[in-house]
Amino acid sequence: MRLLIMKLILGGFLMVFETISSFLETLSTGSGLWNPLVWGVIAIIAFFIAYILRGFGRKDFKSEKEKAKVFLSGNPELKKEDMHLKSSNVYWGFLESLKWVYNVLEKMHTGNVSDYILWFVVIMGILFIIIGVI
Amino acid sequence: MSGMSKIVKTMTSVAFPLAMIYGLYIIAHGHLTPGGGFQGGAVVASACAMILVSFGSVWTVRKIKEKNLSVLESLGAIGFIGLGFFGLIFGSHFFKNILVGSKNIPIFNEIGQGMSNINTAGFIPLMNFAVGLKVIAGLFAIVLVMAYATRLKEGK
Amino acid sequence: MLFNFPYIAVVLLILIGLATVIYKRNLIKIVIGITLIESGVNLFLITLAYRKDSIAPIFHGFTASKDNVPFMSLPVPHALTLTSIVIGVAVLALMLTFIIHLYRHYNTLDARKIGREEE
Amino acid sequence: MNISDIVFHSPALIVAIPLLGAFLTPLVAKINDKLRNIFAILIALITSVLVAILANDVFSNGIRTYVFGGGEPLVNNSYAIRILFEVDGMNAFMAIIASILTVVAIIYSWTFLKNHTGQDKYYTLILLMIAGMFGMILTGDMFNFFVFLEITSIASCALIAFYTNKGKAIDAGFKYIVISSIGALFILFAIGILYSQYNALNMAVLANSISFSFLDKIALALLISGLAMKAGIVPMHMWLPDAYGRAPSSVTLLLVGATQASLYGIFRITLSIFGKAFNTTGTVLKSATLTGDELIMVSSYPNVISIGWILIILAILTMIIGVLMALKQSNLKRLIAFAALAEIGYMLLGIGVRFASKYSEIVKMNNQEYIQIGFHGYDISALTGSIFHIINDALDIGLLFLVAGAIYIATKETSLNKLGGLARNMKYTTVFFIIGLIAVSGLPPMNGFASKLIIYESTFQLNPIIGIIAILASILLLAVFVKVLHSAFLGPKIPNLKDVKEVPKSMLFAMGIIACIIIIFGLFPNIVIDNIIQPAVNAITNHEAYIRGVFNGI
Repeated sequence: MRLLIMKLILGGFLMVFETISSFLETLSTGSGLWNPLVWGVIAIIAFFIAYILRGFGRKDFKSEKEKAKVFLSGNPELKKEDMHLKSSNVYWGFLESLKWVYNVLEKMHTGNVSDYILWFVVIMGILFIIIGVI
Repeated sequence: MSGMSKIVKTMTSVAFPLAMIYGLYIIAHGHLTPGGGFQGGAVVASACAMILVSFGSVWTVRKIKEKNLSVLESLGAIGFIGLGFFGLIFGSHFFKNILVGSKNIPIFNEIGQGMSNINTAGFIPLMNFAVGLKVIAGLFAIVLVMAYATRLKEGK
Repeated sequence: MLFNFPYIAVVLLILIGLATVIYKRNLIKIVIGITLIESGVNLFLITLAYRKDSIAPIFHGFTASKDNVPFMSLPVPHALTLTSIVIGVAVLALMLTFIIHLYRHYNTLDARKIGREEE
Repeated sequence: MNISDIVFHSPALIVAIPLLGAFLTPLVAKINDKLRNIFAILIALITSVLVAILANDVFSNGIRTYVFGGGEPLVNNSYAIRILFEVDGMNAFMAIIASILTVVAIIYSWTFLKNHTGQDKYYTLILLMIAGMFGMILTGDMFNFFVFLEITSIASCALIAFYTNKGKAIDAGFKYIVISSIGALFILFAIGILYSQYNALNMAVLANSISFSFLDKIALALLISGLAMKAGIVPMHMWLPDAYGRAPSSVTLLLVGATQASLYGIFRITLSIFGKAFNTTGTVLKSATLTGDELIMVSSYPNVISIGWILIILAILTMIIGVLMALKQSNLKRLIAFAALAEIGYMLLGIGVRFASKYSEIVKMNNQEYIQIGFHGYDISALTGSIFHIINDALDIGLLFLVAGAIYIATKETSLNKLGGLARNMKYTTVFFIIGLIAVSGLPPMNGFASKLIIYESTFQLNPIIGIIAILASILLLAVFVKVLHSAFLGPKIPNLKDVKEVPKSMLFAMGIIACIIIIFGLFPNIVIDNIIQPAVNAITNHEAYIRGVFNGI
């Protein structure tokens, strides 16, 4: 009798475990797994923790005071419409430091249809050599 | 282009029906001899292009509207696909040639005897006619519109 | 050797066509190059169909006695060539239409001067 | 006509109905403009219902062949002279993608092209392009593939140049037609080479009788390079930003589908027609007396591993160059076009990894030396990720292009420099853009993450550096779209964009369809993979089943 109860309990545990594991393995990628629902739960918990941490902040901070104002190295503050960063200025540093790459790329994109065909012939030649000869 | 001399126009008027008949002959005998819808259509369309060259694009556009040509072209294509659907509905497969060997096409049975009977291929001559209509209308529309468009440039 | 001449012609036509497309900057000449490649490919298909002493693959009056019947050349490549010609006509018409439009916009046929304006 | 008849005829009807609709459109348009639009939507809906029926049948019952004109696929069990459509899991999968894009594009163009002239021809061409796309996807015949390729490219070229008042649009159309006609001519040349050796154009018959002579290898090189150019692989990609950027957004959506149909061509040709070399595994006796098939198996196969590596290199170039160029663009549609290029790189990467993971080694058994040919374990997962990414890319990039079109309709601006603060007026569009952003840059929980995760992991097992490059490209992709989000949607209101209104409902509806599919795919990737992707992978890796589809019981 006791054995039967033990078996039942064990079986129940196994069933629960199997359902949990099958629920977890929505997308097994061979060496890992990915479940958006579990991710969502964890993301909600993380937000909750962040919210709690936010509660520890100083209550007496006032945004109207002087210290919350914009400071642009002493220059006057711009109008709101002019403060929008234009898209060609975003990532300026990245583009500037990779200028040598972009110079090559710009040279590649000539916009002549003849050059497009030239690239096609080059790739075709490479594939000839790789497939036909090797 | 506002048309060529009177000699050219007259000769075109004489040659146009002949070229037209030759093209239609190629379309009609597409299943027996080399030829077919596209080839015959191209011949007829070149006859039309001859008219276009000799009479000028302005005159031709006034006579024949490009819109009507595109309706004709659509009709040709619909005829071709419709014959395919005909095979699907009354036969077993899409493009099934259910008329082959049967004597159901009204006029065709009487033309030609024995080996040269024109009704030997079922759907194929009908499809040739559909394709021919499409090619005539399509090619002529292309040539017409191109001639008309380049004329506008010259006028500037 | 004699039977290889068409294939040499095919390769030459395709190479000339490619060279035309690559080296010429005039749009009309680019189109001519494409039609050259196309005729090279068509010639290739037609050459495949050829058998020595063959006749055209059409309905003819020969009966089933196998001795006197000449070979037919292969009909399938002929069909392929015809289809490819039809497609070629459509492509050519479209390309020439584009060229007419481009000439109206830019007043030139030089590929280096087309489509370079700032928006 | 009952349901089994419809299933039986569906491969032909999927192509025939859009074709018939295309030529009926000019006649319907004579009656009424609204009727024409409804007619086009109806045609698209009928086609996609047929695709759903066909796909359901193929996924459960296996390969389905349809012979045009009736009769058996082979005459006297040897000559394959009839044109046939052969639909296996991969074809059905691609057809599902194409049908989603079709319906969305046609619904979207209802208001997108309002007040434009030439709409009759627009709908004709778009239905023609759809017919060509479905034909390319479903066909089982090499020459038919070429014909549908040309139909698709001619129709799409005319559509790219839809804005005939802009010189650049016509220029893009001209470039695309030059590129696609030359690519297609070389494909035709390769088809001629294959025909000259095997007297067959049927893909399954070719796959059965291929013997890997030198000419076959030449044909393989021609086919891969021609289709790669049509699919926009770097360095043959330069037409792609022009074409995608200048075409109307609804056309761009279909162009994505056409590009992927070309990519599908690479898959089909390498894995099915040349499948003996690219799929075969097994052990062969290594001794001096090799005969027949075994000799062919060892000696004359093309070097699959080096083909795989060249594809991987091209894929890495595609990802890096696409994403670097996207970072610099300031024209919105051009930027998304370069991002689409980077996405194409991921799909090519998956298939390249599969080829590169092939190995052949000498093993000793029973005192005899055997040559063992096989794949490392991660090849199937790489291919799964690659195929899963095809549908994800179509949805994500498609959604972004639709958003770009909506911005254009609302503001008449294409340059990002003149945009800003649109989120204040266009709430729904902003939400759709954020969904697209998350999906395309491979962030959880959207669908892009699921497929990219599989690709990263399998790639990492082949070579860690490639995996890292793939992740890096994905991060840069995120940077690209964060830039768009910042400069177009966030920030203060720009003075001359103060009275921007939300786009009409039909466009929102079209974007909403894709966004819903993205979210569903993202939340339940397992269901998608089990039901759609896995049959496609099984079908494309099993060239023998593809051959048996035509050689019925022989």
